[in-house]
Parts: sequence; C-alpha cells; structure tokens
Amino acid sequence: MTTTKTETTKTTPTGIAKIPYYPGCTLKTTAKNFENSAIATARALGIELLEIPRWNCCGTVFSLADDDLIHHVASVRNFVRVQEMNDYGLVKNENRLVTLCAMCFNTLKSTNLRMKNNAEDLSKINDLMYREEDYQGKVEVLHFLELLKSLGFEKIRDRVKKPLKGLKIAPYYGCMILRPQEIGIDDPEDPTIQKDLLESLGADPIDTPYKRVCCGSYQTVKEKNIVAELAYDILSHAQKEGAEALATVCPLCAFNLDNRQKEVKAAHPDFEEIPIFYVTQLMAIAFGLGNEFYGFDQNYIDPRPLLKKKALIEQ
Amino acid sequence: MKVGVYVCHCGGNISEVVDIKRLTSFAEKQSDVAIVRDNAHMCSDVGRNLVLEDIKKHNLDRIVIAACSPQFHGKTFMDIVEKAGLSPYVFEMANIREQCSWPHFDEPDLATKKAKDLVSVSIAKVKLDESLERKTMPIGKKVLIIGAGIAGIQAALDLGDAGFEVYLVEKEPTIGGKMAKLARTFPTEDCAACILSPKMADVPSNPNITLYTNSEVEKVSGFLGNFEVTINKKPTYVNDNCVACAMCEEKCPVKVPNKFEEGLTNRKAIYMPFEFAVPYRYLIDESICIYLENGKCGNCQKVCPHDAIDFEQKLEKIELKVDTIIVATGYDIFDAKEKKVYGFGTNKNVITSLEMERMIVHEAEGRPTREVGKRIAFIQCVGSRDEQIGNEYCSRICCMYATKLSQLLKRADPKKDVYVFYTDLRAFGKGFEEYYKRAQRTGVKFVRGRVAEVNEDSKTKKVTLKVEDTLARQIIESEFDLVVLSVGMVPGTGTNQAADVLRMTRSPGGFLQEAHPKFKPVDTLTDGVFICGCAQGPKDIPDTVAQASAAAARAIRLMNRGVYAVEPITAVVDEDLCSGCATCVGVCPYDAIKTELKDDKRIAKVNEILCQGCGSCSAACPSGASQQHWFMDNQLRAMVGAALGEEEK
Amino acid sequence: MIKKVEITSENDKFLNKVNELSGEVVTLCDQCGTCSGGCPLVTEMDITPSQWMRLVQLGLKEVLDFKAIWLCASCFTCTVRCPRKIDVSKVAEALRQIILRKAIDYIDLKAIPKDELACLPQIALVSACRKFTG
Amino acid sequence: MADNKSPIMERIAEANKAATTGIDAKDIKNWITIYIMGKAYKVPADLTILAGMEYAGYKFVRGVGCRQGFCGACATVFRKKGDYKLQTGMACQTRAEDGMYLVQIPFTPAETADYDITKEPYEASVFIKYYPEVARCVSCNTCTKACPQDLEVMDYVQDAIRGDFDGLADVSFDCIQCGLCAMRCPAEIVQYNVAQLGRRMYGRYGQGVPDHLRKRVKEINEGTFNEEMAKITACPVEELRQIYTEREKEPE
Amino acid sequence: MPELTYIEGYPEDMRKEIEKVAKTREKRLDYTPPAMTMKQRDEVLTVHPDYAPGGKREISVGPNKGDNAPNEVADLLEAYPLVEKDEIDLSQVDYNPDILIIGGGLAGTTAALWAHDSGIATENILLTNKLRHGDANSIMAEGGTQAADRDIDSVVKHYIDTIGGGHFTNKPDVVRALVEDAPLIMKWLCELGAIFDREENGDLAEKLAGGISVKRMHSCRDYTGLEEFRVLRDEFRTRGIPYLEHYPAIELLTEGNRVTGAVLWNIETGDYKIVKAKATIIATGGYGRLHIRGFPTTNHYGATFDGVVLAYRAGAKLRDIDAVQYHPTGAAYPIQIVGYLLTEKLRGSGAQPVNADGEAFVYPLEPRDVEAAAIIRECYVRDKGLTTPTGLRGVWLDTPLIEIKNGKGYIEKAFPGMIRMYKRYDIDIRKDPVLVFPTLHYQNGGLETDPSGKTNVGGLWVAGEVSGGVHGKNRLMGNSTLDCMVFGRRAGMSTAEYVKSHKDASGITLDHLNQYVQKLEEAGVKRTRRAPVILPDYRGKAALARMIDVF
Amino acid sequence: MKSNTEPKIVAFCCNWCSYAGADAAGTSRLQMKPHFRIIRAMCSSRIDPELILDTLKKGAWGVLVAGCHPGDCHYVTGNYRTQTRIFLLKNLLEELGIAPQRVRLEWISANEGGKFQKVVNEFIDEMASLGPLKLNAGHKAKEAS
Repeated sequence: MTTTKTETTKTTPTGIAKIPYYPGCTLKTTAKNFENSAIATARALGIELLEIPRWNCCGTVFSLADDDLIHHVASVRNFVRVQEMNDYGLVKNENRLVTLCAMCFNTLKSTNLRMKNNAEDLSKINDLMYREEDYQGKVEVLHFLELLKSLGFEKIRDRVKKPLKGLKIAPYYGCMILRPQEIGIDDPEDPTIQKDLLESLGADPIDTPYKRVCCGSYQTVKEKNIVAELAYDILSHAQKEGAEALATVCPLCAFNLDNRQKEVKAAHPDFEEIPIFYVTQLMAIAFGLGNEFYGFDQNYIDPRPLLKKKALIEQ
Repeated sequence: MKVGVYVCHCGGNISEVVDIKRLTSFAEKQSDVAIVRDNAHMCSDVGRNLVLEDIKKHNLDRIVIAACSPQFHGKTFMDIVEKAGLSPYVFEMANIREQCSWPHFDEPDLATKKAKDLVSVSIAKVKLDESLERKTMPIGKKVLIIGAGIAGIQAALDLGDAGFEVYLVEKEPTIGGKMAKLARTFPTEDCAACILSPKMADVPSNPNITLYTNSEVEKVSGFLGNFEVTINKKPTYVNDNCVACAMCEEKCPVKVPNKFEEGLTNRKAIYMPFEFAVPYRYLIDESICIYLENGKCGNCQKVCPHDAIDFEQKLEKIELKVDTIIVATGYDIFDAKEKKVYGFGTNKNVITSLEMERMIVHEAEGRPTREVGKRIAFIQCVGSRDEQIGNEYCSRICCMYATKLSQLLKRADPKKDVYVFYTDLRAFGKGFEEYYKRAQRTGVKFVRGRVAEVNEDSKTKKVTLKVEDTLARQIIESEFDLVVLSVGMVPGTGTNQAADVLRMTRSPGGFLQEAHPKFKPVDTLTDGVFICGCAQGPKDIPDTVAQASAAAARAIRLMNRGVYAVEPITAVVDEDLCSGCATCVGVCPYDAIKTELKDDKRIAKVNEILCQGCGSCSAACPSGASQQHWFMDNQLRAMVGAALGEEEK
Repeated sequence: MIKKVEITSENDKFLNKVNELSGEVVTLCDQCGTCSGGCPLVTEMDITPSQWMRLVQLGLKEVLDFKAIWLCASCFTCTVRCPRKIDVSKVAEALRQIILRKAIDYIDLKAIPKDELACLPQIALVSACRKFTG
Repeated sequence: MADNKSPIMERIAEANKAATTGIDAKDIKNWITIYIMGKAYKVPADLTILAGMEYAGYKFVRGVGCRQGFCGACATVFRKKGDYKLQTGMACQTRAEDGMYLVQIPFTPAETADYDITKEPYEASVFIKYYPEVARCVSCNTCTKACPQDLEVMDYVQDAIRGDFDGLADVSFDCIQCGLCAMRCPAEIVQYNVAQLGRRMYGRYGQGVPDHLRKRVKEINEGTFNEEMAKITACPVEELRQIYTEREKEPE
Repeated sequence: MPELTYIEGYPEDMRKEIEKVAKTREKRLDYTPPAMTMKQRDEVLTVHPDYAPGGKREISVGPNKGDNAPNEVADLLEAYPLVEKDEIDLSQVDYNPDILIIGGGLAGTTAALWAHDSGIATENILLTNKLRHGDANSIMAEGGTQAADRDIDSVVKHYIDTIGGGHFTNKPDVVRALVEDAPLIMKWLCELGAIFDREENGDLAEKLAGGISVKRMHSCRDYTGLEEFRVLRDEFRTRGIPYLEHYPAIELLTEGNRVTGAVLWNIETGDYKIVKAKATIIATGGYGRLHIRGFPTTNHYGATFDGVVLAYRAGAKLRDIDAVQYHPTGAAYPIQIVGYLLTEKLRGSGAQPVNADGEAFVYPLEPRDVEAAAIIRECYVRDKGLTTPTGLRGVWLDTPLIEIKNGKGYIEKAFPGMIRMYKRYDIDIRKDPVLVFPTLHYQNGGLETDPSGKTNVGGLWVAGEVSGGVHGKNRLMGNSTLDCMVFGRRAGMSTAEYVKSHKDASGITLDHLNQYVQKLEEAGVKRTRRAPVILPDYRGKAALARMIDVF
Repeated sequence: MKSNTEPKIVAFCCNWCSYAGADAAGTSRLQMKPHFRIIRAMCSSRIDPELILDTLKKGAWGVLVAGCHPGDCHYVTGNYRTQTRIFLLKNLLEELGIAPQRVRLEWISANEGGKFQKVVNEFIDEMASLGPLKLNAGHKAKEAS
C-alpha cells in the first residue's frame, strides 16, 4: 500500500478554483478511495481541493461536555492552518474549508460554531495554543456535498459521460452530516441531497427511512455484533426496496456497512452481500475518470461485478 | 401642602426585600409630608379606606402610594383619591414592586435605597401636580367583529341581541369556522353540525348584524369610539339570485380536492362550501375557474336558471366607522408536514385528526370515504409542546378530541385496536376526566410515550411506530393500518392579518396578547379592541363561547354609557410664551394643534378632543410654551432631580 | 426485584453536576420518551435514554452503573427530536465523563485483539478513544 | 615524575581543568541559587543543570548518560523563577539559572510493544495495532512544547495516526527518546516508541536495501575479493605504505 | 569580574576576532592548504599528546608487563580490586545464562541479537549495563559508518585506508573481517529499518572523511550512532532478550584459565549479583572519562576502562593500549560544551580550521592525530589560537563555509544536532564559526582478539572499543560503529557456537583476583588505588571536602 | 476614569411599551443591577434633549430613553421623532466632549422583559466603565474623542 501524499502538486489548470481541503486520517488510509475519487471529481468540476498543510486529526467526534475545551484544540488548529494558507497566498481569500469525511465535518463545524458563538472559549483556546497564531473565527466548514450543491447539480449532470443508468442506489446519510440541526446540511429526518446528486448522475436513487439511522458508529470497536445488527437493518431494508448498492460519505459508516457484512453474514446466513460506495466513487464512474480513481480494491464487498453487469466499467 | 405617603408591603412581595421601616422614616423626613403609613395590602379595602379617611381627617391634598406598578393598580387608587373629593391627578404611585423589590431581590440594601429614591421622585412630582378634572368623549354603538367562527358568531349574536350594530367580517365564503368541520364535540358528543347550524342561521336573520363573507379587513385607523375600517369584499361571481339548485355544479368541468373535507372528497370550481353554509349560496373558486382564466367554458352561467352567475363582479371596498372592535380570528391546525418524522403528506395512512373528523362524519352518514383499517394509532402533541418546531404551548384540545375520536371508532367497531400515544393526558375540564374514563372503559389503550418516528412499508403501505412506553419502559415497535396525528393549534392566518392591521401585541406562541391574563382576559392594550376565542390562545368550544360573550359584554360596557372618560393629560399652550413658530403643529400626529391670531399675535392652540397626550409638542417647543398636563417640564425636572438627588436625607 | 432508593438533598449535587457538565437542564425533561423511541441502539440498552434522564432528575448516581450510557453512539437522533430541545447526547456524555474523569476507562485498548485493531479504521478507534477513555 | 613532563601538555591540562576535574570554588566569581528537589544550593553560575547538581554534591548513578544531549537519560523538569510554565529539558544541555526549581526525571515508565517488523504490512494499521493509544491524541501540542530536541512531536503523532511513515520518519528523526513527551502527554501516548516503530517500518519498507548494497554483499559471499584480500593481508608494511600513499582519492 | 557582554553568543572581544575570519572567508573559498607529507606529519605529531614526552609509563604487572601505557591507564591496571578477598559469597548464583554480555552499546546489543539469531534462546542470554541500556558512546557517533558497497569501491580499498590510517600497526586478520563484514552489516541495518541518508534514486548517500580514499561514509543525518543503536535496541526489546540496567560488572569469575561469569553490582542499592555463564562477552567501551593528559572528552559518562581492567586481571592480553585518539575538533567554547564532538563531517562538508589571523593552516581532512596535532601546534606553539574567557585555547572551525559551498539550508538538514547544541547558547553556526580544540575521543587499543572476537582467555570474548588491534594506533572515522557491529556480530555467533558444544561452567571463583593482588603486592603497588572506577567524579570539591563516606 | 461610587442611570420609559416592558422584567423576577431609576412619560417623544442634558448635568452617568418599536407607537409617529432627536443630541454631545454612548435609545415592547433586563445591565456596565461624567466649565472634556 502506498503512503505517498495527496497529489496536490500536479500542475493546476489555470482558472481552477482552489479551496482548502481537510482530509482526515482515514481518508489517507482505509478510505483512500474516497479521497482519490473526490479529488478527481472535484478537479473534473473545476475545483482543486488543496490539502491543508500540517493538518491534524480533528478527533472525529465533537466533545459534548460543556466544560471541555482541550478537545476542541485539535479542530481549531486546522482552522489556523486555513488562515495560514490565506496568509501565505496558497489560496486567495478563501475561508471555506471543505471536508469529505462526515465525522470530520461534524467535528470541525461544531467546534467552529462553538468558537464563533463563544469568544471566551476561543480566547482560552488561543491561549492554550500559544505557539500558533490566533484563530480569528472566519473559517466556514463545508461538506463536499454542500460544495457540489452550490455548484448546482445541473453542472454535474452536464459533466456526466456515463450515466449510471439502471443502477439502484440507496443513499445512506448516517448521522454526522444531518445532526444536530445547526450542523446538518439537510433535513435531519428526510434528507435529499444525495438523492439529488445521484439523480444527476443518472442513477436510480432508492429511498428508505433507514437512510438517516445510525450505523452504530464507534461502537464497532467494542460491540461489533451490535453494529452488525444495525448494519443488517440498514442494508436489508435497502435491499427490500430494491437497492443494489448503498452510497455514503462517511468512512466509518462505510466500514460498518461494508466490512461488518462479514459479521452480518455470520448472524444472518440468508443475507446477501451488497456493495457500499462512496458517493464520489459513483461520481468518478459517471464522469468516466478511469480505474485509477475508483479504488475498488479498498471496498470490502467488491462492487465490480455489479458495475460490470450494468456495463459501467469494462469487462 | 400636605402630602400623604402610603407604603404597601404587598403581602411580603415588597416588605421581604425593601426595609419598610427605613423607607417610612425616610419619607417622614421629606418636606411637606404630613403623614406616612404602611400596610400589608394597600389595594385592599382596609388600605383604601385608610387613604380615604386620612384625606378627610388630615386634609391631605397630595397622595403618594408606594406599591406596585401604576399600570396595575393606578386606576384603583385614582378612584379612591377622586372618591375623597380630590382631583384624581394629585396622586402618584412609586413603583417599588416591579421596579424594585422584584428585580433586585438579591440586593435588599440597594433595593431599599432605590425605593427611597422612587418615593422621593413621586413626592417631588406630586407636589407640582395640578388639580385636573377627567373629561369625557361621546361613543356610539357600532361594533366590528373580525372572524365568524363560533367565537365571532356568539359575540355578534350577543351584541346584536343587545341592540348594537354589528359588522361581522369573515374571510371564508361561509361562517362557521373550524367547528363546522367537526363530527362530534367532547365530552358530550353532541353532533357539531346540529348545535352549530342553528346559531349560524341566526346570524343573517338578526337585523342588527351585517355580514360580510369572503371579506377581509384591510385597514383600521382611529381609536376607541372613532375607528375607521376598510373592508375588502372579494367577488364570489354569484349574486343573491342563487337558490342553490346545484345545476351549475353538475355542469362545471373543473374538479379539485375539497378543502373543507380535508381533501377526502372533491368539489367543483363552482361550489357550495358545505351543506349548511351561511350564506347558503354557491360561489366560484376564481383560482381554478376556466372562464375567469381564459373566457372559455361559462357552463354555469349557461345553465343557471336564475341568472345568478355574474362574472363581472369585482373586489368591493367597504368603508365603515365603528366604535369598538372584537377580534375572533381563530386558529389554523398545525401543518403536520413540518413534522417530517411522522411522514404526513408522503404516507397516505398518516392523517390528521381533522381528516378523521370528516371520515367519521361521512362514515356516519353512510358514505365512507376511505378504509379506516383495524389498527389505529393516535399520536398526541403533534405541533404542540414541541420546541423543535417552535411551539412551546399546549393546544389544550387534542387530548380530549383524541379521546373522543378513539372511542367513537372503538364503539363503532369494538374489534378495532385503538391506541392513543400521549405525553401527558390532560383532562382538566368539566366532565373531561369522566369522559376519559369512558374511553378507557371502551377499551381504547392509552400509552404514555411520545412517538419517535413513523415509517412506512413501501409494499404494504402499513405504518410502523416506534415509541417508548415510558411507564412500562418498553420500546414498542408496532405496525398500524392508520396513524392519526392529533395536530395542535397555531395562530390562524386571519389572526396574523388582524394582528398586523390592528398592531396588536402577540404572546410568545404567536397568539394575541390580552391586556391582563387574569383581570382583563379579553381586553387588549388598545382601548376598545377586544379578543376572544382561539385568536387569544388554544381553547375548546365552551371556553370560546364564554370568551366571546365576555368580549361582547366588555364592548357593551364601553358603548352603553354613550360617553367614555379620557385622561386630561393633553397639551396646553402658554399664550404669553408662545411665539407662534408652529413647530408643534408639525410634530403633532393628530393634527390637534393649529395656529391662530390673537391680539395680532400668532399663537398655537390645542384641540383637546383630538389631542391624545403624547407630549411630543411640549418636547419640541423651543420656548417652553407648550406643556403637557401632568407631565409638565418642571415636574419632569423635579423628578430627575429627586432621582439623582442626595441619597440620604 | 424493586430496590428502594432514598432521595435526599445530596441528590441535587449529582443533578447539578450533570447539568453543569452537559450544559443542559435535565429537569426540563418531561419524560415523553421520544429519545428512547428513536434511539437506534435502545434495544441493546439496559435502561432507556429517558430512564437515565429520569434517574438524573432524581439525582440517583446508580445511573452510572448502567451500560446504556456507553452504548449511546452520539448520533444526535434524540437531540433533533426532543420536544424540550434537551440534548440527550450531551447528558449521556456528561454521565460518561463523570466516570472517565476518575480515570476509569470503558474500553481497554490493550485488551482488544491485535488483529481486530489492525482492521479497524482510525476513525473508529479515535472516536472510541474520545468517547470511552478518560 | 618530574622528568616525564611536557610544558605544552601541562599548559593544556591547566587550561582544561574546568572541564575535566570539577570546578574549584576559588575560581568562581558568579554564584546562583538553585533548588534541587526543593532544597536550595549555591552553585557557580553558567553551569548546566547537571554540572550544577554535581557541584552541589550529587553523584549521578541514574539520570545521566552521554552528558552531550544524545542519550536522553538526564530529562529534567524545572520552573524558572517567576514563571508559571513548567519546562523540560536535558540536564546536560540546559543552563542552570538563578532561582530555578528542578528535579531529575530518573526514567519514564513506558512499555515497548511486541512486534516483528518483518511480519507487519507497511500500513497505517501497524500503529493502531501496537499503539492504539495514538488515537487518543487531542492535539494539545504539549509534547511539542516539552521536547528538548524542538521536534514537532504532535505532528509526527498525527503522521502516525494517518499512516504517513515518510513524514513521521522525517519529523521524529532527531528523537533521543528521553521520554519527556510521554511524561507530559495527557493522552498517555508514548510518542517516542510510536516513532521508533514508524521509523523502522519506513527504514525497512519505505527505503529498503539498495541494489548496490545487495550486489556487494553477494560478491563478498561469493568470495569475489578473496584473492585480492589474501594478497593484501600478506603484504609487507613497506609495500603497503607505498600502496597507501599512492592510492587514488575520489574527488569531493 | 566585570560581566561579559555577549553579542549573539560570543563575548565582545571574541566578536572582533570573528570579524577577521569573516574577512578572509572569500579568499579561502578557493584555497585549501595542501595535505602534509609524511615528514611534515611526523614533525607535527611531536606536539600530539600521544607523542609528546611524558604522560606514559611501563605497566608493572600482568600479561602486558613492560608495555607502555598512559599514566592514567597504567594507574588503573595497577590498582586493587573493589572487593576484598572472600568478601563475596559465590555460593548463591543469581543468573545462569549461556552467554553473559557486559555492556549494552552497539557491540553488546549486536552480539545479543546475533547470538539469538544463531539459535540461543532469549532466556539463555543476559545483557548487563552499567547505566541504562544504550547509555554508551555508540549513540554519540555522529559521522557515520564505513562500508565499501559502491561499485567503484572495494573492501580492499577499505582495508588499505584502515591500515594506513592505523599507521600500519593494525592486526590484518581482524581488519579483513572488519571490511568484509561492513556491507553485510549495512544490509542488516537496512533490513531492521535503520534510516540512512539516501540519494534521490534510493542509493545510500556516501561521503568522504579524513583518511578515506573513496566515499563510503554512511550517515543518518548527524545522529548515525543513535539511529543505528535505537533500531537495534528496539529489535532487542521486541525479541524480549533479558537485560539488566544499572548493574556494572565489578569483577569476572574464573575457573582456571577460563572466564565463567561475573560479579555484578547494583549501582543504586549496592547489592551484588553472581552470574554464571558459559561464555562472557565484554563490550564495555573505552576510557575517555579518564581524561588522559587532562584533555576534555567526547565520551560518555561511563567510559571508564572497566572492561579492560577486569579482563586484564583475568589474564587477557592488551595491544596498542598506548595509542589514544584525540578528535581534532572538540568544542572549546562555551564552557558548558567543552569537549563535545564536532563531527568530521563538518570538515568533510567544507568547514576549514582557521587560526586567529583568519588563515587556513591545515588540510582539513588529515588523519585525526595529524589534524589534532596541527591545531595544538597552532594554539600552543605558533600562538595563533584564541583564548576563551575561562582560559581554554582553540582555533576557529569556519562553519559558515559549509553553506557557501553546499547551498543554504544544508547545515540545518545535515547537522540538526549541531545547530541545536549551539543554539542553546545563542550561537548560530550558519553565521559564525565555532571554536575548537582537540578532545579525547577514542581508545585505539585494547584487549587483543582474533577475528571472531575471542581473547586469549577461555570463555572470554570482546567486541567494540574495548578491543584492540583492528584500528592499530589510530582509528579512522566511520570504523568505530562498524567495529562494534562487525565484532559484536562475530562474538555473538562465535559464543553461540561455543556454548552449544561446551558444558556449563563448573566452577566460579575469584582465584585470578587473588593471584593478581599477589602480583600487585609483589610489584610494590600501594593499596590506595582501586579499580574499576565505574563512574568518574565531578562533585564540587567543597562538597566533597565536607562529605562523610559511609560506604 | 473609574470611580468608587456607584453608577447612576436615569431611564425614561414610555407608558405603553417600555414601562410595561420594565414591569414585565420585574414580574418575571429578572434580576437587574439596581442603579437605574425609571421616569415614566406617556411617550418617548415627550423626552426633549434639553431634559436629557439637564439629567446629565444633575449627575446622571447615563440616560436611557426607551420607547415602542418603530411602527408600534401608541401615538403613531412619536418614536420616530424621538429617534431623530436622540440622533441629533448625540452629535451635540460629541461636540460638547461628552461620550455619546452616555445617551442610549432602545426599543422595548411590553413583553420584552428580557430585553429590558439585558439593555439595563449592559448600559450600567458600560457606564460603570466610563465613570461619572465630569463637566468642567470652560474646558472641553475629552471623553468624546
């Protein structure tokens, strides 16, 4: 496996929009396929996701204890990096910070909100990080889906070369891009943003109420069987509605839904395995970007047979 | 000059914070103060008599009461002072409760100090008070009632019967409001139509009531005894010739879901709102009529044997002058689509309680509209007591109507499984608890737990509830044929419009604010404007009717005397000082000041009837010639001086 | 078996501590059960979320003995649904913190089999560490 | 042994006294007071903490090693006079200052994981597998502040979390494994062990054995140089001297 | 004494001197003094502490009786044991490994690993350390490790360089072992994950150094020894080989002419442990902390000659013990770092030694002894040195030249440790030169061995600096770490073979000690001196004067 | 300049909205700093700039004028007059060298007890940090700059 850094050094076509981008730990490893496909699709849409230098792990979950500041330091550091990118001219007046990983998104945005709403907390954290420059509170945390939406799904439709015709995909949102309300990017009870995106890719989105139900998240560390049950609920309901695959934007959801199918199968022998995509993988396919951007090797359940059946990738 | 100072303990409300002893001994030291007393309740008979007797016995000519806000008991004490033979305006209240003991209860020392200041402010002012007399204005007997639901109807009938001239304005084509839709009423289970329709019929037959349906109040200006109202009467395109023969309806080609039936049935573009509508006359829905859109069709006009169709009707503006106004604009039901987690609007087996009312009506009449199913669940508090959608209040009726609907269903078919999922079951009204018990006896299962989510099976379309039984502490995940959402009340669109037009204050829930929740429950902060029914807040039918009658009575109270008292705190011009610059003329919002020549000198003159006493002219006057009674320049300055003066004397 | 509990003025200390840590006013909970009904993990729990809210209201420290507070996945489903706008997730966090801050961890990293660890993505372990270790 | 003297050597020995036999109080002009484990001592100014403590009478059998900042044995925690900050450093490298409160950290309890790098895949999971506590990093940066080598410790821990072996090796390379980072870490990570594992993985898999080295080892094993070697080892000194003097030197 | 005013780390008067260096820098850019002829070398070496009169004497007892040795060395060889006769109870054996390794630096650790690789179970190996495992000179080796692995290089060239550098006094068979094993050791290190500097293409980056004809220095920035050692230690730990810390050996145990173990002493608590072993490897390093001829040292705190003392008493032979290596460039300013090594790599990268007049006076890459002697001559004969406020003398090492020659940022990348060390005292070696003076660096000679590390005493192996022969009278840069690993490995493998075919040692005695004491007495050595010294003493004289020694 | 004495604030409140708002704050037991004294007028437009100046002269540290929200005036347009006058007065204060923030205009409705509390507490804190007004005849005070 490779550990080379994101290919942000490739020559950038002029006129392309550069936006600071926060990958998060897992996108550098088990969800490398998510990152690669997202960067490539963004590029195809005229956006360069510029990895912020010296980023650090956001902590993946927002600390909910009211008196806890230290756990927010991690996120705030990354905002300081965005400031620095502006200061050093890596980006021009671009305070948006795009994330792919839903958990990073939630953590960063929640922290940002707390910092923006609470000057005292911010000054304490700035104090704690005395080796860094102060965070000014100007960064806006954005999820990649929001970015796509702001581009307009029409524009994405225009870019599609290989419509995902007949591919029945159940979008799965998970928790972190929906809840709490002030953080979520869509209606927490009935989100549609992935559905709209999938439609623009020519796919057949399948709706199920389980699209918003938690996959069990970090319980997977200690309670993998519980998580497998939750995954079973989510997957089997999608299958019942006719889905041939699920789409997600969270590496932990992806792990729980994809890799835990091993445990699901053990508990439910009748269960039929179903591939889990990152939504950006589907975009990359629809854009016809080529195998090197799909990264199916990292999918636990191999989606290639399905894609071949639908004539979306070469035999 | 002899000032009497009375300090109220307010039963501890004041005395537990403010040191009364220190306050009274402070007051005693003020110049011209003849007597200082304190009492547990100055507003009580004992307290008031104390003042009355002291004035007589000690020849007091100025009274200061240190108690609550003048907005609360100012009137009470003015009346006493007047009763004692003094001008009611040689009296001041020092507000040492709302402005002192309550907001500063954790700092008693500073509160006491402040109380002293407030008392000395009042003393400073009262010493400069003039002996003003109250004035009166004539008032007529015309009332505008906005909204003709059960509240508006009741108020109109009360007033009409009492001989007052009533203008009843309704934005819908018929009167009757929401009650007209109901199947039965709790807890008596009267047929709603049976009890409402006679009342509705009384309205057009009452000679004192002028009814404007399909009409909205566009503008209201003026004040008590002198309101000017503009009403927009929208065209119905059907004139008085209509005898409701229904021939037009048959020929009309356009069909839409019937809103009155909550979409359970359809109606045409020309339609009768419902079978006991008042006025009993067809009308055309201009939003869908083909003829009105492009001049084609016109079937109705062709078939009408009475020449009742009039496509030329236009919006009519009606100008009225009225003396009082009653707002009875009612409520809307909460839009259940906002509560996405219950799937209303996307799931056909999730309906609102109002749909269920109509279903029961049709069922009872032997023309069922849809399958009810065997297993039925009611979900309570939909749109009520829910901060997520912004409604904090309890809608008060949902518990009982769900109790009603559930047992109607259960009694009609005892084999049905009927569940009511509630947060708290509130059966507080007369006969409610007994009614609840009846429902329990019929076998309706009441489960304490707020439903978390409702999911649909895409194949069977059955719905599954997820809820915790918070008493059994069990998680119930169960499938039902039908889910009924017990939707709450929200301020009606009519209420919102009326609030805008009349610039009325709103309570936190968005309903109209009454002047005092206890003692002026149907008055508003605007003299002569009253509210009743669900415009003021969620309530059931008996409460609405009672409140409507109360509003009528409060209006009658003002109008019946023929005159009403106005405060003499108008502006007055010192002719010697006035230079005739007319600055005041420009600032007066009521055109109450004119300039005139007197002894070759141009001076300003105030029309005391028109003057409402804002004092803006006095503030603007460059020479100090314009003064406002009871708020004279020297009084304000004296008050400021006292407020900032030496703290301890 | 039903256990008798005692409610004394000491209990308020616990309630106040939870209020302070969570930033929520737990007494606002009116026990409607919405949180529990929608909780994706409730069927694995020994008490329901509304139950732990109740126990906190009464200031009963026994709430800390239940596994439920650890099974909360902080998915915020309750948060977006609570009709009193109480963030139940934050209350659960407060309860966990009370334990974690005494240096009592819920998971023992060293007890997880190495092969298991090797297959977990970082995101899983980082979040578990944040939630389950002090 | 008077006959056995060299005046130059005598002068050198005299000049170097301060560095070889301990400092003589009579040569000292400036003094400071330091607090060793809470007790006050008067010691010459301008010494390192280590030398200051030795002057005060401590003979180290622990918490001392190379005395040159390489071995990391003499980790010290101190507070300067009037400063709220708890600082860290190597006793052999930090100048003792007046009013300094200090204590030696004899050693940092830490466990080294049991692994065999030849059996591990070159993946980020290796960190989580053996040092799962890296996941507890809260990015507080205390480790970086504590590092006497001025390493960006937090950065390399972050590199470990995300499996960036290259970055980790680069940033952590100068680590002397003194343990001060681990001592101060609120997440109880043993940073230097994590780094050690990461560097070895990088060295073995990221860099590997270059071809020229493999080739040479093969040649030696095959005895390619045997003959020449036998000749040269048997060569008389004078001949060797000539070969040596005449050998070609590779230019810079 | 008036307070000195410092400008960026240097006192005012030294600042003025620095300006002289800066002035001539441009001129010196293209000028390097020519290398000395053999004659010139001999001449300058007369002021080298090794060759200058005095400082040495004949050893009066033991296997090397009559050989010349520095006074400080002879003092320890002619010293009485720390333990008195019959003081130690040998009946209770605490450890009974097959192989006992004394000293946990590069050599000892390598020996343990290879013994294990050669089939000895971990529990049958015991490594004991005086301080912590790794508190050794090895970790301080900055410059690199030699190995002839490039195509244009050959082990023979390495051999010639080594022999020549050692003034042709080296033991040929061990030198051959050294140079032939070098590439193998490099490969072994790479496989264990040591990170060596690399070329862009992944080849090992190699450099020249003093006395080396072909680029063959392998470095790990300026932490070569540290990187090599910490990798080995990590491997050692993960294998779970038993080791003791703070347990120096204070005496060997013997049975006849065979070493059968050692007495260890807990340096903290004072108790002792008896180790019985089939084979013993001594890897205790050198003697820098003896401060021979009053020179400061680059050495580790524990470099006190212990191993040689113990083995000599047991009958092991020494060679070249008179040859002390002084590193030409030790720090001479400020006082806190006097003696610290300034690696040859600095000179290899272009830094010139410059005298007070700003003149380059010596070819920067002469063999160490020549280079050192030249600097001493410049300071004490020609009087062109600088004097520091504490009286030390030195010459400049013009470090800023490095970046002029190699480009900006080079120093930071190649010498982070150096930058760090000077930065603590406000000196920026990229901008200003540093003051240097020779420092005691290496024990060239030691216990004589065969190519497998075996000594003339049965059951006793040695590896690393403690041994003699491979470097002759002078060690080349880059051969020390190599020596440790090559002979550590060979000793490990050789002992492994040995213990497989030898039975457990039946007797553990201190008889050899009694004999040695008898000889000392016979030679009339006074009883005041005792050895080994274990650790040097730098305690303040005032503190010592009032100390009551209860031990 | 800070002073040991406690701040003195005079608040002019209109009868219909802000006085009722102050009552609402009291009724809800919202705790406020007690250093303000309310003087009631029928409308905020009764409060002429001269009276405000007089109030400052008499020793008030700050003057709060509170009225109904724009559009809600009981007297139709009274509060717009107030707004204009206060705006002009602030310019004048600046000319006089008096910190213009010593006079504050707020719209507070009858049910905005919370707002009343917030405004009063904020204003008292602000005035406390400004300290008492020092008026030196013939010298321009420097607060305004």
